[in-house]
Formats: sequence, C-alpha cells, structure tokens
Amino acid sequence: MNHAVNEPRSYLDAPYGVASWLLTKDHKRIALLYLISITVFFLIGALFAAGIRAELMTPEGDLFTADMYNKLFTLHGVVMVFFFLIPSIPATLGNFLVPIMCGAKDLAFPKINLLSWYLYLIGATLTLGAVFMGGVDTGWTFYTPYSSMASNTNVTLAAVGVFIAGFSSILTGFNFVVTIHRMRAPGLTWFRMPLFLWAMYATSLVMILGTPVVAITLLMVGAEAALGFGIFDPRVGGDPVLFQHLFWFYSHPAVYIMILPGMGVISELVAAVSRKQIFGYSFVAYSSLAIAIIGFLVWGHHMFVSSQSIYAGLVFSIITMIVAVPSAVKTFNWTATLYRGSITWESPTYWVIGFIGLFLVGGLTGLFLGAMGLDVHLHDTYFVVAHFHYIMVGGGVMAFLGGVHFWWPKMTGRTYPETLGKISAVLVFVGFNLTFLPQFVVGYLGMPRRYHAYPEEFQILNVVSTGGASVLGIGYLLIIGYLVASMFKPRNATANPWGATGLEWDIPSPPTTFNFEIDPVVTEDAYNYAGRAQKTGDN
Amino acid sequence: MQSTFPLFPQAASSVASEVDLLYFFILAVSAFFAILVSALVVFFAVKYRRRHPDEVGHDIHGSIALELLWCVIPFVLAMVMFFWGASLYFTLARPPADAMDIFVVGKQWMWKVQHPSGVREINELHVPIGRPVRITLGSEDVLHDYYIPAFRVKMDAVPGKLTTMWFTATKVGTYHIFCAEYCGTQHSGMIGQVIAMEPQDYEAWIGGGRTTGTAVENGERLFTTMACITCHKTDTSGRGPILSDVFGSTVDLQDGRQVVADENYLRESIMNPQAKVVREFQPIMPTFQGTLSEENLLQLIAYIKTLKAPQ
Amino acid sequence: MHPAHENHGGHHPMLQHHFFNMGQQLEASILGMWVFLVTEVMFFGGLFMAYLLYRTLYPAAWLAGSHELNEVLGGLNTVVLICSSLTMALAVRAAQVGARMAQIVNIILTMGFGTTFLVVKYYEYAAKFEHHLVPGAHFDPTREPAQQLYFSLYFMMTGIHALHMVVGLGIMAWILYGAWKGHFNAEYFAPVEIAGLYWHFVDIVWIFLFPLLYLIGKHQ
Amino acid sequence: MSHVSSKGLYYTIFISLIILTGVTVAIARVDLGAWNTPIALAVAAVKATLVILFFMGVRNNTPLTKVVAASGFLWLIILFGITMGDYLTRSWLGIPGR
Ligand code: HEA
Ligand code: HEA
Ligand code: HEC
Ligand code: CUA
Ligand SMILES: [Cu+2]
Repeated sequence: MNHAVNEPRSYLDAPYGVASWLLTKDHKRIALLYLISITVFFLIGALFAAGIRAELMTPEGDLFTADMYNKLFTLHGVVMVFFFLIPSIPATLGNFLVPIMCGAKDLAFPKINLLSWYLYLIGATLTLGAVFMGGVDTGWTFYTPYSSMASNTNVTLAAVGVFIAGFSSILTGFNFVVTIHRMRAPGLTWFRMPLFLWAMYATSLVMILGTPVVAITLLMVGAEAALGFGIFDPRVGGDPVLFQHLFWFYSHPAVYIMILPGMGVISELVAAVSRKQIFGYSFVAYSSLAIAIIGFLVWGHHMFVSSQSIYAGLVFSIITMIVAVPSAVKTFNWTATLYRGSITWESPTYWVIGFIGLFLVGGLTGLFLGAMGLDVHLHDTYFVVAHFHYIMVGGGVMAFLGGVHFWWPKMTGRTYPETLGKISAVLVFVGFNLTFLPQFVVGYLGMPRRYHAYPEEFQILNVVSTGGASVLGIGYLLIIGYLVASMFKPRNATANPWGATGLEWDIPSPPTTFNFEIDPVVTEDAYNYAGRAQKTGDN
Repeated sequence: MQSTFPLFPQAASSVASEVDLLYFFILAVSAFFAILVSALVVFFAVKYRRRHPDEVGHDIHGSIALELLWCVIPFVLAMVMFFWGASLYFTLARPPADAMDIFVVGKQWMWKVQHPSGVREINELHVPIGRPVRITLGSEDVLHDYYIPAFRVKMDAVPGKLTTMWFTATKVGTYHIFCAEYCGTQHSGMIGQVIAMEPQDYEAWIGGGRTTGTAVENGERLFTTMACITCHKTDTSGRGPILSDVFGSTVDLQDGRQVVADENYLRESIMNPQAKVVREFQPIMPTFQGTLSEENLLQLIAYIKTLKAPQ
Repeated sequence: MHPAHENHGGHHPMLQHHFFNMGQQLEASILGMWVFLVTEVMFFGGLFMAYLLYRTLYPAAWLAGSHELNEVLGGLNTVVLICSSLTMALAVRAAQVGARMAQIVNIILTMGFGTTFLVVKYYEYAAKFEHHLVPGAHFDPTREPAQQLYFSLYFMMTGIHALHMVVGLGIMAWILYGAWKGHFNAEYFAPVEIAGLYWHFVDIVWIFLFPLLYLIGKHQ
Repeated sequence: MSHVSSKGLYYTIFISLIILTGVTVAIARVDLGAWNTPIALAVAAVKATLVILFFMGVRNNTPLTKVVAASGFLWLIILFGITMGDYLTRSWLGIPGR
C-alpha cells in the first residue's frame, strides 16, 4: 500500500500510551482489550480443565481432595461460560466488526462500551477473589438449596461477580441493538446486512431479555446465603425448583448467546472461503431470529427429572425438538454454499470444516437429551458433558478461532504463518475428538458428572480423554504462541487478503480510528462475489 | 459386576431395552445426517477447490424447494423423537398399581432405604426380580438424585417434597447406584448397589433382616408418640379432621380451594400445616418441621394411607 | 477532542462525532433507553415470578403478611410518586420548549418528591425491624414459616425499588446541573428525556408493588 | 421525536392516576371474592399504560419503540405463563414428583 504523508494513522497508532488505551472509546481498541482479557480467562479456565482431566486419569480421588475437585469444575464452568465464551465473539469480533459492517464510525454508545469492559473486569476480579479466598463449590449452575444453605464457600462473592459480568453482557447487547437499528449506512437495508450482523442482533436480543433474570436470581441466592432470606428455602415453604426455572430461563437462551455469534462467523467464513453468495440468505438470517426467540421456550429440558410437572416437560420437549430445525437449516445452507464454490484451502477453511463437523455432533446429541424418556438415563452423566463441549468448544471455540484467524490481518495488520495455522486447526480437531468422543460412551454407561472418583471400569475411556485433552491443550497453546509472535513482526497485511466482500475489507488493515474516510453508501447485497467478478472482468 | 472395559451398559430392567431402542433410533438418524453433511462438506471442499486466484464461485442464491425439504424432514424426524421419547417418559413416570413400595431418603452423603416390611439398609437396595418396585424419594437436606444406570432410571430427591420412580428388575445381579445431582463434598461417594435377586432369595433375605416393625406399624407408633392422636381421632370429638379415607380424597380448604390429598399434600399438612388449612378447622396444628425426620414422615404417611373408615 | 479530519463547524456542539445529525443521536438515545428499560422489566420480573408462585401457593401467609404493612403510608407514597411523575413530565416538556426556569423548578420538585418517598420508606422499614418481620434468624417464630417468604420478597422488591430511586435522585442531580447551565433546549434535550423515562419506569414498578404488597384482602 | 404535548394533557393524566389510585384502595375494601386481585392488577395496568403512553411519550413515538416497550412485558408473560403452567399441572397425574 502506498503510504501518503497525510494519510490518517491507523487506530493502533493514533494516540499512543497506556491511558489512551484504558480510556479509549474506540470500539476497535475495546475489542482488543476484550480479546486480551478473555484469552487470559480462557487460560485460567483451561488450567482448571487440566486439573479436572489430571484427576480423572485414575478412578480413585487421589490428586485433589473432593472439595478441591468440586471447586475446580465449578470455577472451570463459571470462568469458561461467563468470562470466556459469552463475551468471546460478541465482545471481540462483534465489537470490532459491528460498527464497520454497519458502515458507522463507532457503536452508538462508545462510553457505555468502555463501561462494559470495566464491569467485566470488576465481575471477573470479584469471582477470582472468590477463588483466592478459598473457591466456590456449587457447580456453575448454583443450584439451591445447596448454594444458598449448605455450601460454606464464597457463593455470595462469586454470584455477585457473575451478576456484575451479566451487566457487561447486557450493555454489549444493548449497544449492538441500537447500533444496528439506528446507525446503518445509507443503502444498507436489513436484507443487505452481512449475516454476522443478523447473528449479533439475535444474540443481543437474548442478552437483553435473558440476562437480567439470571442477575436477579443470583441476587436472591446471595440474599439467602448472606442474609438468611428464604426465597428458595424448603423449610419455610420455598421451592428449590423455582430457582431452576429462573436460572434456565436465562441459561438455556444463554447457550444460544454462545453459539449464534459462532454461526454468524461461520456464515461469513463460508461465503468468503468459497467466494460465493451464501445459499438461502434469508433463511439463514431468519433462522438466527427463530433460534433466539424459540430458544426462550425450552428451558425446562434441563429439568426433566427435577420433579417438574410431566405436562410442562412435554411442552419443553416438543419445543426443544422444534428449535433444532433452524439449526438444521443453517447447517444445510452452509453445506450448499460450498457447492460449486471456489474453495480456498487456507486456514479459515480448516476451522469452518472443523466447526461444521463438531457442531453437528454436538447439536445432534442435543436431540438425545431432548427426548424425555432418554434424558432420564442421560441427565447429569458425561453424555451431557460431551454434548455441551461439542457445541461450546467444538462449535463456539472453533468458530471463535476461525473468526480470529480470518480477521486477524484486519485487526492487527499482520499475517500469521499459514502452515502453523493449518497444523493447529488439525491438532485441535483431533485432540478435541479424542477428549470428548469417549465421554459419550462413558456417559451412556452411566458415569455421572461432577464425580471426583469413579468406578474402575470407566478408567480406560477417561485416560483416552485426558490424553486427548493434552493434544487439545497443545493445539491451543500453539495458536496463542504464533498469534502473539505475529504482533512483533512488521505490518504486512493487505487491505483484503482473502479477496472477500464486505465493508471491512474496503478499508485499510488496520483501519483508522473513524473507520471510514468517506461515509460509505451501500448499493449491493452482501456477498456479491459474482457481481464483483463481473466488474473486474469488464475493466 | 461388569467387564473391566465395558462399552455399553447392562440392561437389567423392563424398560432398559426400550430406552436403548430409542437411543439406537436417534443414533441412526444422527449418524445419517452427520455422515451425510460431513461427506458433502469434504467432497465439495475438494471438488470445488480454487483453481486460480481470481476465481469466484457460481452465482447461486438458493432454492425454496430445497429449503422446505430440509425444514420438513428434520421437523418430521424430530417429532418422531419427541413422541417416542414422551411415551417412554410416561411409561417411566407411571408405576403399575401392584408395585411394592420402598422408601428411599437421601441425605449428605448416603441413601437410607426402608422396605415395606420395615427392614432398612444403607447405600444398598435389595429387590426381587420380576416385580415392579415403586420408590418414594425424600431428601433431608439438599438435592440428590437416585440413579440406577442398568435400569435406565433416575429421579431427583427434592427437599421439601416427595418424588417417585419405579422399575422392574429383570436380571439377577449387582448394579451401581449413583447420586446424579451434585450435592457437595462427597457427591461422588454417595453411591451404592442394587442387588436384584430371585423372588425367593429376596423373601429369605428380607426375613433374615431385623426390623422394628413394618413401616405402617412404625407410623402408627409415631402417630401416638407424636400426639397426633390427641387431635385426630376416629370420631368428631377431635380438634383435627378425621384422617380415615383422607388419602386420595378431595379436600375443601378454608380459602375456597380444593386439593387432592396425595402424598405431598399429607407431607405438607404435617410439615407446614398452615399452608393449606382444612375448611371448618382452625389453624392450630403445630408444625413438625425439625421434629420429624424425613423417614418418620414417610412412615406416618404410609400409616395414614392405610386408615380406612369403618364400613 | 479528536484531531479529526472531520469538520465540526456548523454542527451542534453536543453532536457526538459518530452520529450524522442530532436527529439520529436523539433517536439512538431514546431507543437505547427503552432497550435498557426492557432489561429492567425482566430484572424485576424475576422477583414478580417468585411473588406470583408463592402467593398462589400460600394465600394465607400473604394475607397475614400484607396486614402488617401500613396501607396509609403505602398509599401516601403512591401519590407522592405520581406527583413526581407529573413534575418530571413537565420538566421534560420545559426542556423541549427551552424554558430554563421551569426545568429547574420541576426537577427540584421531582427530587423533593423522590426524597419524601425514601423518608417514608425508611419509617416503614424501621417498623418492620421492630416487629421482627425481617426474614432470617430474628424472624418472629410464632408466625407461620411461609410468611418469611412474603417478607423476603417484600424487602427485595421494595429494597431494589428504593435503590432505583436513589440512583434516580443521582441522575436528577446531574440533570439539574445541566439545566442550571442552560444546556437543554428544543434541539438538545435527550438527557432530560431519558432521565424522565427512567424516572417514570421506577414509578410504574411502584404502581404494581402497591396493590400487590399492601392491598391484599383489605376487606377481611 | 420533538413532539411537545400540552401541559393540560399532563394534568389530565395526573388526575386520572390519582383517581385510579383511589379506586384501587377503595376496591380492595370491597369483597369481590377471587376477583379482587385481578381487578387490582387491571387498574395497575391501566395506570402503567397511561404513564407509558403519555408521560413517557410512547404515543408519539416510532413503531419500533412501541414494539420494544411491549416486548419486555411479552417476555414476562412467557416466564410467568410457562413456569406457572408447571406448578399448576403438577398434581394432575397424581404421582408425587411428576
Ligand atoms: C452453545 C451451547 C449449546 C447449544 C447451542 C446447545 C444446543 C442444544 N442443546 Fe444443549 N446444553 C448445553 C449447551 C448447548 N446446547 C449445556 C452447557 C448443557 C448442560 C448444562 C448443565 O447442566 O451444566 C446442555 C444441556 C442440554 C440438555 C439437558 C441435558 C440434561 O441435563 O439432562 C438438553 C436436553 O434437551 C439439551 C438439548 C439441546 C438441543 C436440542 C440443542 C439444539 O439447539 C441443537 C440443534 C442442532 C442440531 C440438531 C444439529 C444440526 C441439524 C442437522 C444436521 C439436521 C438433522 C436434524 C434433525 C433430524 C432434527 N442440551
Ligand atoms: C466454553 C466453555 C468450556 C470450554 C472451552 C471447556 C473446555 C474444556 N473442558 Fe469443560 N466444562 C464447561 C465448559 C467448558 N469447558 C462447563 C460449563 C462445565 C460444567 C461445569 C459444572 O459441572 O459446573 C465443564 C465441565 C467439564 C468437565 C466435567 C467435570 C465434571 O463434571 O466432573 C470436564 C471433564 O473432562 C471438562 C473438560 C474440559 C476440557 C478437557 C476442555 C478443553 O477444551 C481445555 C483445553 C485446555 C487445556 C487442556 C489446558 C491447556 C493445556 C495445558 C496446560 C497442557 C497440559 C494439559 C494436561 C496435563 C491435560 N469440562
Ligand atoms: C393441636 C392439634 C393437632 C395435632 C397435635 C396434630 N394435628 Fe393434624 N390437624 C389438626 C387440625 C386442626 C387440622 C385441620 C386444619 C389444618 O389443615 O391445618 C389438621 C390437619 C391434618 C391433616 C390434613 C387432614 C385433611 O383432612 O386434609 C393431616 C394429614 C394431619 N393433620 C396429620 C397430622 C399428623 C401426622 C400429626 C402428628 C405428627 C398431627 N396431624 C398432629 C390438628 C392437629
Ligand atoms: Cu447426593 Cu449428589
Ligand atoms: Cu438447554
């Protein structure tokens, strides 16, 4: 690229210094701040996971005490869900891309965006404080009455931490909704929006409508644990199952907070790596909304054996099955997009293929759990653990890493070594399957989750799983290694290394502070690869 | 027990093979789609790989017919799964009328079992094969969950109420019992064994156990020692309602509501008597919260259930 | 500010750089506020859910609990809040027409009503402490246990509501400062408008809390 | 949205709200059986609607704002409806815990 003297500086260089970063209102810088923080929390969560897997090498509970083990999986779950996966794509890629894809200079409320990062940090610090003060042992689900009455660990502190982090997530969603409604560039109609925006919009709806409920619920648990308020206390007539209703009213939709952004990323990537209009654009767009909305009606599928009424169970089960259909629509449309595409074999493609495979397995095993009679056997076994890791790690994390690899040149202006990119994708894929495939088997055999010690006959499968986790861990560490290393190299990325469509690829890598020199006007549909080829052909 | 490296659980109850059948059905559907989609993705990715750097894909926008196809097929399959799963769940939820009653109480961190004959055991459960067993579950502290993988049954024990599950063991053997709801430090130690026996062996075993009376007898004794009898008499002279025939009847309450007197109603009437006050009575019955253990409660309920008005 | 290539000349001084014009900025903030209020509805919604369930399960306890509340004070507070909503609406109107003095007077009145509400609430709470109606170890043991549920919810609902009032007073103070400085006029009144939306929302919560907590079975 | 409502409108709404508060209190003293609570809630809902439409200006706002304002209440209905659906059908089967 030709650097003219008076060309505005990139967002990375324009004002320099620590304060200019910590007080920045630039959505792109906030995205990077988030990226660093969630990576730290991913590593913390992964360390807990390494602890879990190491303990489960042997059937006896020998490495850690039972209490210690319980704290390990609780914190693993809490950190991974609330401090890693929920903010992962929205707060990093979303923050970076939503304004750019809208053709706007920033999010609608830049200060609130910064506030959300600080709230996240405060929440995370409080929860980590709970770790240092001795940990929490309730499981990430905080079920009452154990959490409110029986556990003598730092439940209140951890709950308050999650409560505050919840507000950071609400603020992110709120910013996205307003930005997408009010700040789109002229010509950017709803059905010209990139599918990533649709996905972020749907995700934001869930954040806004669901998160407050879990916040107040955790507050009730805190009030009960700290002050003796008896809202879920059976001794005064309170119902512990009410907690489960309130918790899952948020936490089931929250699983879509974790996967919808990933689906959005994959939709972008599929189109870009095959240089093709996405197959069935409007179906993919609407299915995001369908998942977000119908996803609010199925929470009771976590409670089939909790003593909820069988009739409520029927309703939850049938809607659970229905909500699988929009996911199916997306999967088939991605596949069809590849048909007669022009598919590159660069690293994003590896992540796309990995995602589709693993998400499929994760999603399909959700159907086993949604069938009531079968869930009776599977509930709270390792089958469930395998199911959600397939979706959250195989789906969510793969999509996140795919997105990071795809937009890395745009975000940092640097490229990373392609070969390492491919090797790590394969390592993660193989390691992942080794870790979690055996858990389906051991789960159907009946091994319950949250078990510190287990019967001997389950050992071999658990050893395989731990071995797989080591491979997986190496894959992750490799990625972090070369991405960090690339930051120390000179900027060498071009504006559009993939030859992709989209407003973000029309501006320099890395972009300038206000993204666009000239306010963009959109005149064509998203993913208009054919039209673009036409244009260059005509020249 | 099992081999040292099992890959599939034993099936030792009447429902186990039905559950497995549904499992295989969904497995087959899943395998079909997983293989189909994965194969297509890899096939397309290879077949349509980029040949030269400026190439773009074909300009295909979609197809309504295809979209409908892959909405409808998964929907229909999912509905099959739903109905199958739901009907199986109904089977699992409704114990046969002739089932024998066993009481199980979960408590951090053990399972206390009480047979109808009054024999008790801890962390073990002896059952005869071929006979439906209905388990009434209670909890003394937090949530627990009684899980017998070989029988494919599981149910939460919820403090503050009673829950039910049932099974018919079909194969003699010893099987795992796990606590499947996280309940604190020794959650993974809250395990035990079901010992399924030939009926005659079971009779012998139960005969050899030492008891302090059957559950109903114990309940009757409690009814006197806890002074229930001072208010609940068999004629109208008591301050409380006559309890004969109350189980299963429809009770009129003070505030105009009507409830069916099931086990949970009886439980609540004893532990939190003022929650539902019977019409034309005063809310004077004291709470027995803290005085009666969950097991005693089950005995009292067993006794009240046997009370019948003279013909 | 930013050493921007962009020319602010001719733009309203309160226009932030990333908006095209004041209209877009106002619309964004109003939509933003409504979205925020939706989260508030859901936040209180969790408590209302618990209330609904337990009231259905334990009507007698709810009746007894409600009879412990002072209906007159609750009613007084309802009227106080409605007055504050009126003055708030008038304050927004004053900003819209650019009447500085009317803004100041109405905001001060709103704050006055808000403070009155909190003072009344303080006396109510004090009475509950005296009568051992605060759930937990000191709860009156002669009462039916389910009444604890009533009072747990009473304190959480009114407590969180009162907290919102306190926050509201803070916002009002900030708006008052802006009004004093004469910042708001027909072209730029978004802060007053969204502060008003917040204040009215808090009022609405109380409109529901009053009959649900204070007025159960008053005929009995 | 620079619509300015007249002061008179605000006073009218204010007076209606005060009257409706009086109505709630009065109705609570009459025995309407099972209807007491629904009517109290209906009056509260009317009051809330007045505040939302007039004081909060939704009446003159964009359709989008109207949808947003309604969505919170709609979602509460989902939460209340399904959860209560569970509790109210619990005894139907006559088997404890199902
Ligand atoms: C990102 C997270 C995520 C996502 C997206 C999902 C998606 C789904 N989940 Fe999962 N789930 C979790 C995370 C997630 N889940 C977690 C964390 C838990 C455990 C919580 C805990 O207890 O700690 C859990 C638990 C859980 C349970 C409770 C298990 C139990 O505890 O007993 C159930 C039960 O119904 C369930 C079902 C489903 C279903 C049906 C989907 C569907 O949305 C999946 C839809 C996708 C597909 C179906 C694949 C694509 C479709 C095709 C290729 C076409 C073929 C399709 C058909 C024939 C229908 N999940
Ligand atoms: C986004 C969410 C997320 C992510 C990314 C992960 C990642 C992983 N999880 Fe996680 N997990 C959850 C969410 C997540 N998990 C949740 C919500 C629960 C439920 C908690 C609860 O029950 O309350 C759970 C529970 C859970 C359990 C069940 C514990 C139990 O029930 O007793 C297990 C067991 O294997 C496990 C394993 C793993 C592994 C191996 C990874 C891997 O992907 C991690 C890979 C990383 C490493 C392995 C570490 C880095 C590598 C090294 C330091 C090298 C050395 C490695 C070894 C010696 C092994 N997880
Ligand atoms: C002080 C008197 C008193 C004592 C002691 C007492 N009860 Fe009661 N009981 C009552 C009264 C009065 C009622 C009806 C009002 C009500 O429902 O609270 C009642 C109701 C009941 C009911 C519901 C009956 C129905 O018709 O629905 C059951 C069951 C019950 N009692 C069981 C017991 C048991 C078991 C004990 C002892 C452990 C006991 N009671 C001790 C006075 C008493
Ligand atoms: Cu008992 Cu887990
Ligand atoms: Cu779910």
